Amino acid sequence: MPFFSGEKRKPRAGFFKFSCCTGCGFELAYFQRSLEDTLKSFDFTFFRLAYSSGALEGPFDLALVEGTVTEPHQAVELKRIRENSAVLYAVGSCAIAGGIPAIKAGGRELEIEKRVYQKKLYRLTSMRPSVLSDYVKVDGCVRGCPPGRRDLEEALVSILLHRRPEFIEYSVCVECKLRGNICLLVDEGLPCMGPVTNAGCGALCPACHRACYSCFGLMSRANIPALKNKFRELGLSGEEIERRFTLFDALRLKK
Amino acid sequence: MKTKIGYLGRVEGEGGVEFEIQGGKLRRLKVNIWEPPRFFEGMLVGRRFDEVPDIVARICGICPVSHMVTSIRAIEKAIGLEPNENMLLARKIMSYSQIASSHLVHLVMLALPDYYGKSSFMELLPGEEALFKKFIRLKDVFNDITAAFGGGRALHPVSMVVGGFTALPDEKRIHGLRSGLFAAGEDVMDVFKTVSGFELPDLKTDSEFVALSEEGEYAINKGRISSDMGLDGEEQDYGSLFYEKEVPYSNAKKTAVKGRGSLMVGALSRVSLQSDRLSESARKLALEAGFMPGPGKNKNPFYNIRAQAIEIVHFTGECQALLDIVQSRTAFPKPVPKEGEGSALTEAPRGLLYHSYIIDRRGIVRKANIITPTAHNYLGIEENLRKLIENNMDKPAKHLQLLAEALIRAYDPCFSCSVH
Amino acid sequence: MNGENTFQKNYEALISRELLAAWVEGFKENFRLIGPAGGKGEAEFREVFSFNEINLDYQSTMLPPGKTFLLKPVEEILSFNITPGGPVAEEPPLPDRKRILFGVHACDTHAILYLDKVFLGVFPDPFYRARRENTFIFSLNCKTVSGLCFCHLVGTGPFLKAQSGYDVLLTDMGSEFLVELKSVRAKKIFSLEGRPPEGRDLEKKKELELELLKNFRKDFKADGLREVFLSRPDHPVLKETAEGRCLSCGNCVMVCPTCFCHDIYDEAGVSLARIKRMRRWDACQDYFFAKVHGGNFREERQARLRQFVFHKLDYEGQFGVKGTVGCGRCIRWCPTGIDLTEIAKEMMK
Amino acid sequence: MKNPYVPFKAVIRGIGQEAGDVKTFLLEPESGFPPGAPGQFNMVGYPGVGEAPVSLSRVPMEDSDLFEHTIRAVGRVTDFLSTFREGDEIFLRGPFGRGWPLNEVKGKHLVLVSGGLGLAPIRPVVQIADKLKARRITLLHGARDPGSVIFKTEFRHWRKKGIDVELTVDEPGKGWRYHTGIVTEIIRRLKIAPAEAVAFICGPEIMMRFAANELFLKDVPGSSVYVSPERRMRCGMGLCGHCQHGVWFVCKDGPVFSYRELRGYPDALF
Ligand SMILES: Cc1cc2nc3c(=O)[nH]c(=O)nc-3n(C[C@H](O)[C@H](O)[C@H](O)COP(=O)(O)OP(=O)(O)OC[C@H]3O[C@@H](n4cnc5c(N)ncnc54)[C@H](O)[C@@H]3O)c2cc1C
Ligand code: SF4
Ligand code: SF4
Ligand code: SF4
Repeated sequence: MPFFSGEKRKPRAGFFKFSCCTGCGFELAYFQRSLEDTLKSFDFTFFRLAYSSGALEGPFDLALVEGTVTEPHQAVELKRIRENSAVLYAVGSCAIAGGIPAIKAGGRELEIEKRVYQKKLYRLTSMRPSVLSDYVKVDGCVRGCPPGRRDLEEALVSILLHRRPEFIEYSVCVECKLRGNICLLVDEGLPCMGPVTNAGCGALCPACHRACYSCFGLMSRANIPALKNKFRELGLSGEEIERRFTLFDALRLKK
Repeated sequence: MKTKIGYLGRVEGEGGVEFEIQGGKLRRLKVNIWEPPRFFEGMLVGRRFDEVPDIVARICGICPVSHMVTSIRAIEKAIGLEPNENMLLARKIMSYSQIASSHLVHLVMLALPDYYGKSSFMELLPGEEALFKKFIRLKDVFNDITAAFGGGRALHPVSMVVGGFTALPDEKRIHGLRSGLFAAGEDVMDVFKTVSGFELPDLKTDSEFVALSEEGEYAINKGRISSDMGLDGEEQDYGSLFYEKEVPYSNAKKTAVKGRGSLMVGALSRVSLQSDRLSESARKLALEAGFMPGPGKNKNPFYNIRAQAIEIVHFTGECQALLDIVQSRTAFPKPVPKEGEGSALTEAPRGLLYHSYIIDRRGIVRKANIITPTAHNYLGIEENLRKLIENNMDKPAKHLQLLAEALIRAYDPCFSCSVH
Repeated sequence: MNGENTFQKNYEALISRELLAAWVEGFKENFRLIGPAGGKGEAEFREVFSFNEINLDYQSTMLPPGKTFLLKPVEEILSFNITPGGPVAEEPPLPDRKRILFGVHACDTHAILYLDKVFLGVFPDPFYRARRENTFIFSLNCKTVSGLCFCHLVGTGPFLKAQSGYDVLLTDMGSEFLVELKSVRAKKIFSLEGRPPEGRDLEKKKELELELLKNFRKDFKADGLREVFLSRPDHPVLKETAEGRCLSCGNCVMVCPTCFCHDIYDEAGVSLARIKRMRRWDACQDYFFAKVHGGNFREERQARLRQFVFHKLDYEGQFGVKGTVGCGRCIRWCPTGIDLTEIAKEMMK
Repeated sequence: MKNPYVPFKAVIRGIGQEAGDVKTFLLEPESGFPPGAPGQFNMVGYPGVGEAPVSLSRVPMEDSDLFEHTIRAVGRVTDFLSTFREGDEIFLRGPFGRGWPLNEVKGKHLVLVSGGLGLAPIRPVVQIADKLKARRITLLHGARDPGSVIFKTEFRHWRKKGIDVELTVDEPGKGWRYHTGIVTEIIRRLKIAPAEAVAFICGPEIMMRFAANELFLKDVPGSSVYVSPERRMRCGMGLCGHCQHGVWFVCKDGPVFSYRELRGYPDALF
């Protein structure tokens, strides 16, 4: 059905947060450019950042979920959200790949926790960080930390238009070249993660003379060993290389 | 009567409040912050010093700049690196524009609906369409500034690193930002007028107002510790002036002034303690809005939102002045790892933020400690909430609940930060 | 012979650098000037506002001039206004700024001739065509070669041999520049003053080229690849290079001056007021490039790398010329230094 | 110069549910839309969604300029179109490509082999069968199961036209009266005089390969066997490069190729 023919009701959307910085929520509710259109085109029946009321139970035409799952109750809630949502997109590196909260999974976790809470760990119920797709079917990934503007818009538009989304799935290098940045990896030997990182940011870092640190996460089917080799040739130690690949993707690599 | 707000909406992060009134007495009161911990201080151990700003930015989605600047300064102290003047100017622009932006979110999106009796600012439409439009325009103006200096995005900026900035916007861009800011002047005043028009509930707090203070400047990115009760110290004295303790019902820790008690940090404390260093127009507005200079004044936490509105005016002017003098060139000292220890204090939008690191000779973090504004305010929030409820015991339950929520929001708490 | 043609016009002349500068500056009034600029790092083609900005000694640029300025990296090709009656197509205006693309090396000039075959063929692309028609190409014979250049092996350089398809050819002869007007339109609108070249000047030009030819490092047999390629499409060198080194990052094909592949996609803002149909350079090294419902024709990384190597070095049947012009960019800008000529050599062994 | 990316509109005049997720749309284009030939395709789509190549499953005839597209919902564009109703408008550009070599069939034994949705581009050939002057026409069609056979109601009519129709499915259900198994087995049993045969094959790539092989075993030359491969396409005009197969642009040099033209290039099953 053509989408302009007059919707009877606005799509109902829910925004949910697990363990994270709430940045994705802020990107949606504050930083993005088409905020006004977004808020007017959707009926956010659950969005704690913008509404103090709201029905957690749904039903939702669109559920956007940010954050890493680090506590058992979150997994339960996630499943409930899934059951009540027609479409569920994971938003941000935390929800998709583990992101920064998953760094913990790279070390000895209890030790890490003890560094923070010296006394008895009163309420602590934390578990190994995990991603949404470990528990439920995810219909799409809005990558980035914070999520990329283009993909975030794609997520929203896909609901308004009733069509499948097409999220960006190529390397940061492609965007980097579209911008005409001189390649830092080739020209200056900086350990840029661009070749294995999913695009969507617009190659921000190389454009400001900084090696990509992979905040959009690894792209699917990236040739990780090949870039590690390259970094070794540049003189990086094994530890330094490992750190680069575990900043936002500790889960994927620690299997 | 038992009141439980399991999940407080329109605040950053996850927390709730519970209280129980029995026989005209407040029996129990808890602000429980159940935002799940991510163990940042634990995760940072083993990472290299130059990764720290990017990691700590992710503590919070609304004040990443503050965490970055604070960690950068602490690390620069640890490795003995002096950034150049232009880098410091650019850093100020980042902080100032972010504070203005964060205040704007809080005032319009989070706090304002309380004063209209609504659950969301979206429900204010269509009546307040004009205000909404102004909000949209203003947020873009401030975010553009943070984004331009931050390498393309305001949220988790990329160009700000230990030592300085990997790139700064060119003259043309800076010029564009300046004109954007200039055009926003009127909108800023209108937001101020709207906010200062709210009738605020009565409450007198005993919390000590703590803020940084610096000769000749409205201190944000660095300064001495000062308070309205005479506290005075350097950054490195932080540990001897405050203490932190864990609470059984919450993932956040509570901080207090040693030997005294609760403290309040944030816009209200800053405006109260540094009123004479506000820009002229902001100072005038502050006086008009009822802010009195001097210790022991302005001690109503609800005033915090007015103070935020004043700060938006102040930082609009400050950003303009800085954009006039900041330069586009980027040469900055490249950091080299060195063994050392460093701590830094800055004023985040929500108040005093403390980062401290021990770094080994290879540049690896051995110990990290982060204490956030909301942790500083936590004890005071509970104390004042208790007071507020006791003062209004006669009010209907619904009203009491709304009042309680409004007070918590007035502090502009950030639970993600507080737990981290 | 009638009266006006008895006056011989100068179509070739030797002029000093100063005169060349003045000559080019003179065009600024009517043309946007785009040339290789910047020097300490990598030169890049961009709009310049004075002749002084142009770096006549540049070796290569990361992005090729033709592809960047004739087929823009990202471009709107159509838009739709959403009206109550449905979407209504609206054509974006065709570019009509007159431009000079100055200092295009021989290989890059050949690359433009290649793009012409793609975009001005059976289905001409209106945007490419408009830009092409409004762009005067001033080619520049190379002064230096890099270790990665192999134009000499594929007949595209280092001195430009093509006789048409561009407007002006410049050769740095040391103290002077040899300027040759090559197109009818150039002869019509540009006037040249200066010393007409004599026999010994043309002799010198030849010598310069011969001198330059000595500096090439690359050698592989560009002919006869066809049989090898088609008989051993699964040669181990492809698999080893793909798995061991290729990042599928797409840098090689993005910087390639003849890679013309692009994606077409729709951009719709949340307001749904207007939909823009866009195109942007695409990379066949990307996993999804050849994916269809039934499967992916280049599922393996090796297949994607092979497509790149074969398309550049073989597949002449497509447009009658090789897909490569020997500029060496894909080698230079591949993060792991994958070299298609080395792959070809290995396969020929 | 006219912008070739500007699509035409066409109104849906009828929708037939073929099987499961396959629908046939009867379309009336706005004036000026060129008629297509069997084997050609249009870029079909909708603004904001995109375009996808879809074969003509019926071509305009003298008496009407209506044509048909038979579409399986498998992705972004096709899913979207599958929700359209009669009276809705769709957008299309075309027709593109080189269709079936109809002038080569005169006096020959035309063997049409199709698998699944591959019958869609074959159907217009059947539609104009009487004009082809072929000596004989055989249509072999294979599908997964009886439920997924498309154009079910038309086979009877085709037989009446004198076409030999053989149907086969992989998984027969109750009441299936035709063959069981893959199409190649029927080809094996078919009587063919190799010099007189011309074959048009369309279906999944692996099926096309096996079917062609079977014909080669019967000594039909590669130059008489035509296939229509599927590739990703964005423009339909040989510009976007997505459909390249060896030296060919499937969109403009094809989609119909003789087997001989395709043989040898990697990245295909040929
Ligand atoms: C000449 C020709 C004629 C054709 N004729 C017909 C016809 O008559 N009828 C018909 O139904 N079809 C026909 N097709 C096939 C049809 O064009 C494709 O099925 C169509 O392109 C699908 O487009 P789409 O946008 O709906 O799907 P797309 O969204 O493009 O998806 C296609 C497939 O690729 C997968 N995919 C795409 N992108 C991604 C990604 N990023 N990640 C994971 N998976 C991905 C999808 O899951 C799906 O399986 C023809 C094709 C050609 C070349
Ligand atoms: S700078 Fe980084 S992202 Fe850009 S092309 Fe080079 S490797 Fe890729
Ligand atoms: S370049 Fe890399 S690190 Fe920088 S914003 Fe993009 S994905 Fe993130
Ligand atoms: S640039 Fe190199 S690594 Fe990247 S896709 Fe091309 S050949 Fe592979």
